[in-house]
Amino acid sequence: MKKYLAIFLLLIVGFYLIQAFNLVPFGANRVGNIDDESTVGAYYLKNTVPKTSVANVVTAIVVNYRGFDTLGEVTVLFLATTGLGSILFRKRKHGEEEERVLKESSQLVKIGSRLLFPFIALLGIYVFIHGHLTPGGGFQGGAIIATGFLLMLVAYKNYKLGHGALTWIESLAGITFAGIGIWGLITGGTFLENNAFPGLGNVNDLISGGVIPIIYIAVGFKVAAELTGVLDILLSIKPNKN
Amino acid sequence: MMNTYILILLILFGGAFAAYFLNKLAPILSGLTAFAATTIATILFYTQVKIGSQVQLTIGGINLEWGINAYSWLFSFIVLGLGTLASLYSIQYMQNKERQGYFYLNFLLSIGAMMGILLSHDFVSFFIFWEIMTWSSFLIVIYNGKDVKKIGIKYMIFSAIGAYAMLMSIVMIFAETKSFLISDFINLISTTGFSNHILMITLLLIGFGVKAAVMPLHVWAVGAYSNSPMSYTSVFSGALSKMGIYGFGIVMLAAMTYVSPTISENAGSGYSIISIEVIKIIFQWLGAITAIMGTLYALKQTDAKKLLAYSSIAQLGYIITGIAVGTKLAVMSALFLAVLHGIFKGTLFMAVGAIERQTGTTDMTKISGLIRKMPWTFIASLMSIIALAGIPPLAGFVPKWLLYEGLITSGHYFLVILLFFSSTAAFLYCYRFLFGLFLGQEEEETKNVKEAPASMVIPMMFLAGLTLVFGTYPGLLFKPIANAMEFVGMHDVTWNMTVLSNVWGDTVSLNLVSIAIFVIFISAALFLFKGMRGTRYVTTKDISTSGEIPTENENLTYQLDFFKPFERAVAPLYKRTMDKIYNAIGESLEAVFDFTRSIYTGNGQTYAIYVIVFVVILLIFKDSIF
Amino acid sequence: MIFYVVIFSILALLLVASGLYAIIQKDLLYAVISTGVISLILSVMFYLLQAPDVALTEAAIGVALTTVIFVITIRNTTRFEDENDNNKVK
Amino acid sequence: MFGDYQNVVTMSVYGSSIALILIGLYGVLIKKHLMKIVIGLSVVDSGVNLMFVAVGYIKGGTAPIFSPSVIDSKPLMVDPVPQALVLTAIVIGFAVTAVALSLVIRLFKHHNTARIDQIKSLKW
Amino acid sequence: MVISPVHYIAVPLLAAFTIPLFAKIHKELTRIIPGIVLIYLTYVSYVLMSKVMTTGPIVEIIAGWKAPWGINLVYNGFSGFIASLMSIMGLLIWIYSYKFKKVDDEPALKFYILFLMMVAGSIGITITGDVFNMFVFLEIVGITSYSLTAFYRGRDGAEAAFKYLLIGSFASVFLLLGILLLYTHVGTLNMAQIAERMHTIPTSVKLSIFVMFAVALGIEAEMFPLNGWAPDAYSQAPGPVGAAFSGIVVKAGVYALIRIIFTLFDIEGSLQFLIVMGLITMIIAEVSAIRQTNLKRMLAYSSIGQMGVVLIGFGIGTTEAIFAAIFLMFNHAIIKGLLFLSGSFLVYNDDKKQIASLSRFGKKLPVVSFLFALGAFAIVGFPPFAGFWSKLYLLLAAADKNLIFLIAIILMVSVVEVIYYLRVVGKLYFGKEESKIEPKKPAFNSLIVMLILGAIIILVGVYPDVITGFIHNAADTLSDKATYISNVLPSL
Repeated sequence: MKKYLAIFLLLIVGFYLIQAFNLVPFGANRVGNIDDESTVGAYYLKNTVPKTSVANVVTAIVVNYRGFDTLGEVTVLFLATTGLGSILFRKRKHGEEEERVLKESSQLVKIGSRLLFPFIALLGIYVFIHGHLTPGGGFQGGAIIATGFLLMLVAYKNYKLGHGALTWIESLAGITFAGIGIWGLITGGTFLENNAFPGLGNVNDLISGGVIPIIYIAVGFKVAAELTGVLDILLSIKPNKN
Repeated sequence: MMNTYILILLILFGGAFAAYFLNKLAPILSGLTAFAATTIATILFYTQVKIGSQVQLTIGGINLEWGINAYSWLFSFIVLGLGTLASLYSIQYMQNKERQGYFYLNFLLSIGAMMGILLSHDFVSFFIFWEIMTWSSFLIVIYNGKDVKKIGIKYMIFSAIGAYAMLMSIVMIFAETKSFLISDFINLISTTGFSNHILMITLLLIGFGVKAAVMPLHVWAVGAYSNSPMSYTSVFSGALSKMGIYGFGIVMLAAMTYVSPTISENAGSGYSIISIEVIKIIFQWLGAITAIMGTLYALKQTDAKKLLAYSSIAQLGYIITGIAVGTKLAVMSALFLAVLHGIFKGTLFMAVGAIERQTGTTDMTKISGLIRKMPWTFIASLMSIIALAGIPPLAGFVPKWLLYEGLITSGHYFLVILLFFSSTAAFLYCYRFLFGLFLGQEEEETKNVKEAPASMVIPMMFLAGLTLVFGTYPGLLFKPIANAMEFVGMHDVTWNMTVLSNVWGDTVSLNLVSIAIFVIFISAALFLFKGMRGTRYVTTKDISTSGEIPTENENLTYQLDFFKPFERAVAPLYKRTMDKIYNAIGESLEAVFDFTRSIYTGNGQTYAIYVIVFVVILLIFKDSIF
Repeated sequence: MIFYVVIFSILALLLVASGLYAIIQKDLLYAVISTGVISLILSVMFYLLQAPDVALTEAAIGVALTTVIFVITIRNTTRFEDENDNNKVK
Repeated sequence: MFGDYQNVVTMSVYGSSIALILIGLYGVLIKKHLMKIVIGLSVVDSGVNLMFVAVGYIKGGTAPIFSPSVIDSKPLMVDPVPQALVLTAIVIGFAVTAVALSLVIRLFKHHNTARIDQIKSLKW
Repeated sequence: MVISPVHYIAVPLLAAFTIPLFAKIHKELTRIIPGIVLIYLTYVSYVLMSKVMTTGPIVEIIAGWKAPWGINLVYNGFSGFIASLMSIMGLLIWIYSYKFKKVDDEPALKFYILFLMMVAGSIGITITGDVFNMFVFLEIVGITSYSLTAFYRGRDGAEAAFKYLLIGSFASVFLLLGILLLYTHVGTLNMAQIAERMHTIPTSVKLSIFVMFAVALGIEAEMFPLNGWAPDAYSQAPGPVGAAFSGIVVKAGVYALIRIIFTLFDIEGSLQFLIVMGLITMIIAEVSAIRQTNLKRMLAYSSIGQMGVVLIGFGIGTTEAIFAAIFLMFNHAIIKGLLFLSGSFLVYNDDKKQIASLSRFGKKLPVVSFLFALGAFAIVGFPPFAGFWSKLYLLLAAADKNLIFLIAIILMVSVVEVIYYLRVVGKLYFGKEESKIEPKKPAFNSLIVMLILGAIIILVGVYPDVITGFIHNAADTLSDKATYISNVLPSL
């Protein structure tokens, strides 16, 4: 009964969603003439290269135009890790070692993971260093690095994550991001203003775009650290023994 | 002038907090503080304040006006007089009781709030003080901690209903006049007619009616009166309920009498069926019914406190009827009774309080024969009871005479019959009160009872003396009453210092009456005291039963089932229907309310379905909703 | 460009199918893997819709990490939606 | 770009994203198991993300990246804003999912069941 | 460095990121730093509010991009007032909870970070001028709220948090869809520009978008059929968090809803919609509270009911009504804050938080009981306490629009409110038998906070003019849409 009611309700919702999106034809050009700057999309497409020297417009938006959102988003991840820590916290008995309750992996997996890990990490770093030039960036790179750590965590039963190092990375990355923002304020500009370097460099150079790559690298480290932290917390839970 | 008003309120409110904190040092200090505060306030008020002075204030963008006029001046007698005497009385009464700081805090707060009500010329400060008065009295009602739910919460519910009705009316008035001044409201009524504003007036009357314990809104009163400490009940019943009368008077008298005759009462309004006459008639009858019911219930009580509480309700009924009738004589009698009721009911509650303090109970079946133990209390009670019953020479006679005359001259014969019936019945409980407590045989338990301390007796005797004074020289009160009536628009009220007259030319010279009765009384007393020398005192245990041992079922005391035959006659009236109706309404409402919260099933998914249902409803009806 | 049309239709069908599977399947492990499949298809679609950044993100976060934390949770709770099935396994 | 098949593509992109949203909501509303509810939420999120990207797509547009090969030709590009927004949304969705799962674990440890209709100690 | 609205966000964020490092130096720093930040935010509020009152609204752009190209923060009379209120409440609640947990416990470190970010996120919702940015802040508040609700392990916090998360996810889904639809039609995310271009959207789509926004933000504002999560979350969260929910988080939700309705959309019926929804919310919530045996749950229902009244006030729509509604928001933050803070001491040692268990606590905890009674008197609107004035102004505004029926219902519901609050007060002082539960004596810092709140209640009650100037300014700002647009987009 409840099932059919739900289906009925959802069909109505679906009908109205379709009705609403029916007026938004797929593939139509809603950005408008780029030179008009009538929409923000047009403005970004027109001005990103001349004004920020960043080739990847999405990166420019994420890190610079809407950098405030990204700061908030990084904070959400940070808070999720923190919240996870408090939700799943349990008092360790005195002298109890921190351990993940996983089955021991085979030697093959272990060696494979160890071999793979540096490459994964390198890939991640590459992705976020080139975030302003090619697709990808801090989130993607950070997530990739986190997968590398995941591999290690799963393969090695007692893989020690340097908690201190994790905290340091996490905090320093966060401080870098927020600090660059505040630097903009201190130098008389606005929060997160791209004015730390005298020039923005040439488009498509590795060193270009002012602080944008730096922020994205910070975001990358931060995301990697947070995601690894989440995985670590979740993997350290003791499963039920019933 | 401004300073005086604020000073008076500051003394009372500040005294309240001082009393609260001084209690920590020594309980007696808070009592003394209360007495000092009320005394100073009274002296200040009567020496510094002149009728007609006003001050303007602005708080929160609202213009307030405080002032005193002849009408509120009249009511200030009860508030300040009774307040001062009751605080003096409290010092000893409250001795050794717990939480004195709490008591005096609220005691002074309510006195201050009542003064505030009298000072207010605008509805906002009126309402503020009204609410302060309400919650401070509520806090005293629950002071004992007995029956908080049944009595305290009931009182608060009714008060809240009344207060919010009043608040609703106030905002409606403001929407119409753009002013909070009471005078502007009266102007509005007088320029546009009464019946166009029937809703706001009804709401105001409900608000005042609750405090004045008018018939369907009276159910809180008995519990609240009898549950608070007696030293406060004297103020509660004597003065606080008069605030209801005060407001009632403003609406009924000022609004009615100012209506200019040129306005057609039925002009252009949807409410035209209900005219001013209908409201008047409704309240006349409500008042009369309140009087009868109050009296009948009073008869049945075995607890002196409850008896007095019901009697208070009955007396308030007289007052309401008098005001609602609205002729000069009726109004005069009502205002006279309002002041007088404060005096004698204050005394009686104090007397009961004294008995309670000395014997530990107020149950009339348990104590009797206190006349020898507590003679002063007896005398005060006797005088007040005589006043209450309306027998000359004490003051109670005056308003009764005036009221009957007012009713007869304005043609309300049936009301006269009703009220006459009720005041006759009132004799019964008056007698019972006196007899049950003071006369009759002495009980073993009350052997060691002593008279109350002087600080309790003095206020009682003072008030009892006032009934005699006003009974002999009613003109002392007629003067301010006439001024007050002048203020509310009833001009040319004639009065005489000592003579009551009626339209048929009969006159009663109260001087002569009282002198005559006084002489008779004194000689009778002398005779009794002389004659009593030779009598033998019997105790309740000293019974001769012709050899038969009485069973428990046999009624050996007068106090129990005293008026059984009479009760049987009026039994149908005793069913407490109002109370039952309210309880039923309250319970069923609560059950419905309780059912409502089962919406929150505790299942998160159900909440999610609510969200989707809400979305669907909004989406489907979006064109008609928005 | 019939090629794209066919690809899109197939991807859409797969998407809906794996969505339904994820909801209907009683074995939570399969359901979770099915959500991983959704993310995978999604990331292909994103790529086809000229959103390589989003595609990368979805691939890294949606396919890998989300699925993993789901699996970890299953390890810590129950594997089957029905309580009875859980007992059977044990 | 798609010629006569425009409708088919529209249907498959919009249709599948709305279908995902509805399927996910169905799971959230009907399935009793907490895990299933969280799975449903993540399916809904996927649908919304797809919708974002689909709406930003422009026929014949390229990815909004001015790589050296296209920087001078200034080709038509798809709207970059929804893509940027969806990046944020994906990460936030992950964070919420992680918190939800941790709550599921705790609820399971506390009640020893993961059925939402049996976890209602708070009601009325 | 000139103090500007972005400090509200930047400083707490920076602090939150650094706290884990400072924790390595000394554990105590984890709770001191949030306090310092909150003190600083209060100072920022003071500076900025005095600026706003003299020179008018402050619009700050972020990252050097002018609106509508970048994100901007709008600090005007209304948002500034709410943000200041939030920062002050945040500071007070932080002082209150200073000794909340021993810092040696690991979650205690997280508590203060989460709390700080909850306050910062709520302020962010209030001052942002961009719809998507609002979504991000809403998620910050959401995540912190879920975690804080589930903070205690002994209670059913996880259950409450899960329900909250479930409904909160609905909110984010609908908000995202709404933002997306809005963006496709107007091509911008800046609130002022959206408002300006709103008339270009076809009506039926506009309504659909509005429905999505209204539902999403209605969930945060605890509108009736959307508020199932609220009583659970309030009652299971730690005491100070409950106070923060009613004093800070809900305010952010209501603010967002109001900002959307008043500034973004120009739909005629939306105000009536607010009145009706507010009315239903109020009635259902207050009525549900009457036989509640759990003190915190009762307070939660009362809180929802008050939010309903706030919505009614905004729905009436005149400047006077908006003034009354904002006043009510202020009063509610302070009074309900006091009630939650004192109430959580009263039921501290009762796991089930039963009202019955605080029988005769008036003797054991005199000051706390007194403050609770004061709060109860104030919230039901007894003069001379703060709650009276907002109620009076609201009724006056309603009467001005001739909404007699509405006034009658509000007052009838107030009677219900009187009943259940006074029951508790009666229980507190005159319960039948003394409760066997030993109360927890309040710590000095908690006591100070409650006393400050009590003093504010009395001060505002006796002399409301201390606050009405700000509120008048706020009400004027909200009702003036054109000025908002021209402040943000001066060139247009």
